[in-house]
Amino acid sequence: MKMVTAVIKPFKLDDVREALSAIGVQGITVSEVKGFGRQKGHTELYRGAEYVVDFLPKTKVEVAVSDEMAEQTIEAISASAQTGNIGDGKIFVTSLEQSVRIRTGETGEAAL
Amino acid sequence: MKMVTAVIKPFKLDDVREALSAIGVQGITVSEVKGFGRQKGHTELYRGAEYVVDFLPKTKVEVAVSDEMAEQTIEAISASAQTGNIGDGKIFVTSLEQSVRIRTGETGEAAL
Amino acid sequence: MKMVTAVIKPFKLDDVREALSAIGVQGITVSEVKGFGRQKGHTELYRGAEYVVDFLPKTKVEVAVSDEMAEQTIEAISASAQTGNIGDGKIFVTSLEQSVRIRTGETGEAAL
Amino acid sequence: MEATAELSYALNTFYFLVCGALVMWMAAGFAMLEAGLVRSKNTTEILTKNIVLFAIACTMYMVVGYDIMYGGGILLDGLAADGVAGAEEPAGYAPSADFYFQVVFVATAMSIVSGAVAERMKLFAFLIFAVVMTAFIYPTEGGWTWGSKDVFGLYNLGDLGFVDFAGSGIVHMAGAAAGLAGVLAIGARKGKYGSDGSVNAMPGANMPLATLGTFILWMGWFGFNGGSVLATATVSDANAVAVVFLNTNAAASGGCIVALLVAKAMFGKADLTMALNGCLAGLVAITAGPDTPSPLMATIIGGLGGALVVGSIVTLDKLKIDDPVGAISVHGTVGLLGLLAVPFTNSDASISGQLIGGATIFGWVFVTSFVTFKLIGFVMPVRVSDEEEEMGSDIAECGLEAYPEFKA
Amino acid sequence: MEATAELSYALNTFYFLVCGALVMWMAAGFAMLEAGLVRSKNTTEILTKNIVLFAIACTMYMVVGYDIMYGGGILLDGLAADGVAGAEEPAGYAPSADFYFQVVFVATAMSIVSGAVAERMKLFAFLIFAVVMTAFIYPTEGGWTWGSKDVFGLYNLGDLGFVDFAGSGIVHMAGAAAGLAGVLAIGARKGKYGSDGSVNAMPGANMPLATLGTFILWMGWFGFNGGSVLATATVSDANAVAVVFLNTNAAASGGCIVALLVAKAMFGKADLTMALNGCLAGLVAITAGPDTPSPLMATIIGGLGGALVVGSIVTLDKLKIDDPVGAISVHGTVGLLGLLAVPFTNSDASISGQLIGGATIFGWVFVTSFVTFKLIGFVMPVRVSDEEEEMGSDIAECGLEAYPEFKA
Amino acid sequence: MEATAELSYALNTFYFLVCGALVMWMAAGFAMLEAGLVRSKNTTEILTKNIVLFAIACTMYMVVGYDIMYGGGILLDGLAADGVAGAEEPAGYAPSADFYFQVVFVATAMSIVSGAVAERMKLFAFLIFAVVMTAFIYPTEGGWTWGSKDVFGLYNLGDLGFVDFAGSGIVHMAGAAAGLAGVLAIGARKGKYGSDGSVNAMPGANMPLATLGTFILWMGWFGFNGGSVLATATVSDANAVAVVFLNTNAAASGGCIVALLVAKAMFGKADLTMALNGCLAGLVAITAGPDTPSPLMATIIGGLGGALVVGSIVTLDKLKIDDPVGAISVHGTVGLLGLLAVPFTNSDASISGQLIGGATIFGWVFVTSFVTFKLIGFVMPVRVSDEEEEMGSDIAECGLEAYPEFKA
Ligand SMILES: Nc1ncnc2c1ncn2[C@@H]1O[C@H](COP(=O)(O)OP(=O)(O)O)[C@@H](O)[C@H]1O
Ligand SMILES: Nc1ncnc2c1ncn2[C@@H]1O[C@H](COP(=O)(O)OP(=O)(O)O)[C@@H](O)[C@H]1O
Ligand SMILES: Nc1ncnc2c1ncn2[C@@H]1O[C@H](COP(=O)(O)OP(=O)(O)O)[C@@H](O)[C@H]1O
Repeated sequence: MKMVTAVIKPFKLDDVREALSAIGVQGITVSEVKGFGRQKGHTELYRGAEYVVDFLPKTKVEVAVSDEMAEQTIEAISASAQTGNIGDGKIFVTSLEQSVRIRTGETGEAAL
Repeated sequence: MKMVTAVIKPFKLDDVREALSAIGVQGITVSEVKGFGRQKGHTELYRGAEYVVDFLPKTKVEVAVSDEMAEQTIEAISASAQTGNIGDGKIFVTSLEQSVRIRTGETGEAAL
Repeated sequence: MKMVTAVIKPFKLDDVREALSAIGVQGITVSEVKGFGRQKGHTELYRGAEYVVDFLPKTKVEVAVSDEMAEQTIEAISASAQTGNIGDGKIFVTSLEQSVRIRTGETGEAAL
Repeated sequence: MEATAELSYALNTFYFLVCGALVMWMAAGFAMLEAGLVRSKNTTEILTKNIVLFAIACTMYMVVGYDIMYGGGILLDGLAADGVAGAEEPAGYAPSADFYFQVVFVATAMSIVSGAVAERMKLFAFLIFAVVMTAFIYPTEGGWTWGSKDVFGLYNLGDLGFVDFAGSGIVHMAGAAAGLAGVLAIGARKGKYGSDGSVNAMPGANMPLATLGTFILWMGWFGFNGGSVLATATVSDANAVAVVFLNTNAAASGGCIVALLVAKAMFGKADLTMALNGCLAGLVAITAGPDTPSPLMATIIGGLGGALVVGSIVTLDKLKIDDPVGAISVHGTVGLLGLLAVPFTNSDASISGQLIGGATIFGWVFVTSFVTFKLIGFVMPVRVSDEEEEMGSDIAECGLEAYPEFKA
Repeated sequence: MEATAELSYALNTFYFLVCGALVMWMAAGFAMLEAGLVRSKNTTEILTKNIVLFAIACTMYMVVGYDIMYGGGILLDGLAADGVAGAEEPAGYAPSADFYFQVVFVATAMSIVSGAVAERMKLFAFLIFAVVMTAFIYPTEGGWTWGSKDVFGLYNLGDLGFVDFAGSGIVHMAGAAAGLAGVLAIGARKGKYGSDGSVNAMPGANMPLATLGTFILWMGWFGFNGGSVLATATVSDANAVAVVFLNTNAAASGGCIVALLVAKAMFGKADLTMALNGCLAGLVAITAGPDTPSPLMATIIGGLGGALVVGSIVTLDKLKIDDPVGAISVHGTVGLLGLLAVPFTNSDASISGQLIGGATIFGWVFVTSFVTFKLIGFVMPVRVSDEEEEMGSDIAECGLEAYPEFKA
Repeated sequence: MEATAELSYALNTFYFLVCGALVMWMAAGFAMLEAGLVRSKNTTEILTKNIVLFAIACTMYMVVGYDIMYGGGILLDGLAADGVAGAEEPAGYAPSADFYFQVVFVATAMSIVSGAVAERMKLFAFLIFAVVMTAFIYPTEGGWTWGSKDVFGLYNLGDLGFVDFAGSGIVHMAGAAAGLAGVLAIGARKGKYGSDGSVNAMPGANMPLATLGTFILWMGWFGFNGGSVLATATVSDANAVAVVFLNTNAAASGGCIVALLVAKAMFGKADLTMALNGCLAGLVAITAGPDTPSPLMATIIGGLGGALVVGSIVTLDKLKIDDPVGAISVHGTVGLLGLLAVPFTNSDASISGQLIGGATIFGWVFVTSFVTFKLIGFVMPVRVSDEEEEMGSDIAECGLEAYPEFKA
């Protein structure tokens, strides 16, 4: 199994969720993160003093999928999260050794 | 070493923490996430307009443990986080190549 | 490639970001987490009733790097996040199988 | 002047000032209500609009507005040189107090607009509109009504049996007409209406603020209606003021309860924002005639307002008229109801007079406002860009988030 | 009526209306205080309760409450047909102003209840209780005290030396008694008390709101106590009103300082919520007799209230009486203190009279409230389900979170 | 006393009490403004400071302050035994009302200090400073000015042509002088100024609160300036009060608009916090002479204040004088402007008199405050430790976060 983690632009979340549902992904976990990358933050002025808002708001999407589904998942996210502008984000894939559904105790792909 | 990541119902956090302490886990890292899965969100009405609250609040617990402890850890989380109802969450296990305690520079299992 | 994940004290974030920039890291993803470890929380009193604030605020920093950069990255984080006091945090390293830059579709180290 | 006349003058003046301070306080109410009902990314900007529009209203009404409406001279120079009343004939109260009481009404009308166009209208375009509205549009129709002037020299509303005690139409519906013009000129918020006809909820970010704003408005309204008796130093005036306070309170209560129940029946939930709008609807409904109904009648008029406002909000959404805080419904739809309710308890008013008056006010304000929005649009953008709208106008226009620390 | 009598009537009426508006403003204070001291998941619901209970109180007191307490007729029809006083004999002020001033007191008593039962009582069950409390329970005991009626035809509290100037007992302790009945009828919040006897803190979500609420209450209390002189148009009345303002302020200050110091001594921290409760305790403590003490004495009475409230809050928690905002301690325990303090500075009052009066009020309100809660319980659930409590009553009852965007 | 004199006495007293209640309300304004402009980790503590300093001011001014400033005896025992005026000679209003009106001014001066030293001064050290300031420092200079006493027996400010109608200098600049002394005694917040001369922005956590605070202050200022006419029961007094209300409002409006525009020109953004400071600057600027200017002139004076405050805030930051809420600029820099503006519209005032008066007040308050801060420093820490500052004074001093649930 694979854990596919994507860091995307927040307003793309709905599109990504729909794209993943469309290919049969049944669960995802989402969190709010801040990203620092090529896309630069903006400078704000507060009472005359400048400050740089370095980190931009991003959304992290984590999806555990079977090995076969991994490629499709990556493509679905790529396609749905893309705007073509800097800061679209990244997808990271790691190997998932085990997964458990707490409710039933099922393990492996059955638990996804 | 293994990184055990569990997505659980928020109100189960205290139980999980106690179960982990009981088996000797010394550290955990927790974050607030939103989950989308078989358990469906609810529909709200605001000034006559419906909106679906798709994502449900969940808590993510990350625990780095030695290989020997991994199975016990999974069991402790499973047992303590279970309500038997849909949405109880998942446990994901990945392999951990290295760990470092920043304060001392210790590495490996000594750092956990 | 490696995914280097560090849990650090929040006020060290700027130092860590600068240290990482200095060695050429181009992107990082940051989130707010709560940590439970050897460093103990504090007890608060509210209207005469005690309550323990168990979890301490920590910041999680995730950096995807090439295999060659991994060691350097760990050292940079260790050095910049250290205060020598308990609760300085941990660094965890996992293997990263794939990475994709959503904007361009580049993969592997080119995507970092 | 003899001692009792002096005292009467002093008491009336003090009464005006206290009532005026309460109406000024309504500006804070609108600011809090609107700040609570927009999304957090547009909060700093709506706060900025609210406090600056108040400042603009006070300034422009002093410069020309009061003169257009009641005379008194540009920059109030018709008031005696020291800024107070000439003493030739014993006036009933200080002219400065009258100005002070009138000026806060202008600001109220203008505050209504900011809510309707919230979350998408450019800050400076809005402020320019505020200049025109408070210097010219409102004073003109105010002159036709409270100023007793003929409408374009054609007809006189007072003669036709138009009665609007404290301004359901003159202030509230006028504000709503301008707001409606703004909404039609700049369109709905992005994403509010789906192409499939769906209406997307965009919940307000801060319910305690919205509730606080409503309580402030409720309190301030005692000054708004109570001060509109225009004198209090005799038994009959004092009685009238007391009745107005009582009825104002009763109508707000009626509006609150009915709106809560109607919303519960329609949506299955006790929708706080509808209850808040219900309070305000009750207040708007009674404002045209708080002096004549019995307490029960006032409660019922308020209750009708509360029922109407819920229906109006839902209906405007069906028509894709996007009003984030419900200002057009509360002040416009219910403002008209308020006008039409007067003849039932006050024989000085006629249904036809109320209809003609309402149409005159609405037509004038709507048309001039719409033209003004369009004219401003030739000079500068009146609407934020798509990107700014997504990012929020706080960052885009004010460079400052309302709650910079709470965003994850 | 001669000119000075007219002016006196007008000034008294205006004074009543201003004081009444200040008391009305206390409703906002309670709403903010309670919204700040509950957890955020129960905030929308407590706001809804607070604004709707105010509306209900105003309506029910008009329908029958005022008549039960003072006469005047169902729906106030005993006031002259135009809603104002009959003119046969020169009254001292407008009857409508008197009603307006009285009605906001009812709402105050009712606001106290919402805090005590916060975070677990069902919204509609609460609102039905509000109907009974404001139409019947409060007016009945108000009739025995300020209305000078015999208690069930048996004894007369005034004759026994009972003095409660502005309502430490009649309003505040009455509200607390109903709140206590509610708490006993529906129990503590889930998780508040551990099976091992531990008390779990449930910190309020928003300290600025709680502080704002306290400032609002402090301000409104000038109307509450100051208006209770009931006239201001003579030198002696004016002096009395001024003394009451001064002493009210002094007592609040004393309560604040002492509560802060006591909390610091007991808990080692400067507990803001205790300082806030201390202000309110000082205000409640002086309310039964703000006209007679010296400024120093008023400060001391307030300070005693501030000390007592801290002890009372801790003690109630030991008794597992769960009162999220401290309403029972602030208004009940300290309300009784206020009654007992009167004889020390006012010879019209006797300790026995105060005790009998306090017991009468408490007994009546507690018993009737408890019965009412139970009766409502036969018809509908009075307490949210476990699941609703976990989820928060905002979602469960109002379908709307108070801060929908800030939750992670 | 004859009937009209009684009525005049009563009306004046009531006017004082209403104005005093409005000034008391300013305490809430300062609390909200400061709570909105600090970072959330220091919010509970600043709220605690604000409400407790008000309580301390009221208590200490009663104990000795009023006596130092105007006589009247320790603990006000010079007021007749029943706490009200002796009746031998007909005073114009109730002495207790005078005290009540004066006491809230002390609290205003003290509130200014809390903002300047926010986010780093220890709570109890601050409260001890509040005791000294309100018992001694402020009453002494208040005695030299409004109390007409000679300055150390050397010269009399009134004789030199010093005029400060409602306290631009006596209250506002005095508060700012104490605040400046505090800032110099305890230093800037950690991280505010980089070693490279950079100024780091530390955005306030809650813009709606800051805006609400400003609206509250604006409203309360009508009492502050309006009440300072000191009587209202004649035609000329009533006119004066009305003019003061009008001009106060005009100046706030001018300050708001100009500050917004200046900030926009300087920073390219519509900086809400500057607009808010601009309103307050307009109010401070007019406070020394709201009775004499024309409405236009008042707007201009306010506008000058609004421009000056933006420049002052930026300049103080360059000088590394760290004032989180801009209190020193709003009340100090602009307070001086207010004093200097008086001679242009009021021939009773002279530039030299204003300068000497301003210097006297500033010198006295600054020096005594600085010494007091240092003396307190011998007994207890006046500044939080580095660790406490990092953690936030809410946890460190109050054991309670302002928004315990919203932190991730
Ligand atoms: N090496 C990295 N490790 C972890 N996260 C990264 C890394 N590089 C980029 N990111 C995340 O991806 C986001 C987008 O990256 P950025 O360089 O701004 O643009 P792009 O995705 O177009 O290359 C960043 O804000 C950050 O959250
Ligand atoms: N494939 C997945 N990848 C990542 N997270 C998942 C996945 N499936 C479920 N989750 C997480 O687990 C939570 C619970 O899953 P859900 O399907 O609702 O119920 P259950 O755990 O009973 O199967 C989800 O809300 C989501 O956060
Ligand atoms: N085994 C672990 N798994 C996951 N996170 C851990 C683990 N141990 C510690 N942490 C994280 O590291 C933080 C610091 O650890 P702690 O034991 O307090 O101090 P130190 O880093 O000095 O050993 C914790 O707050 C927690 O977030």
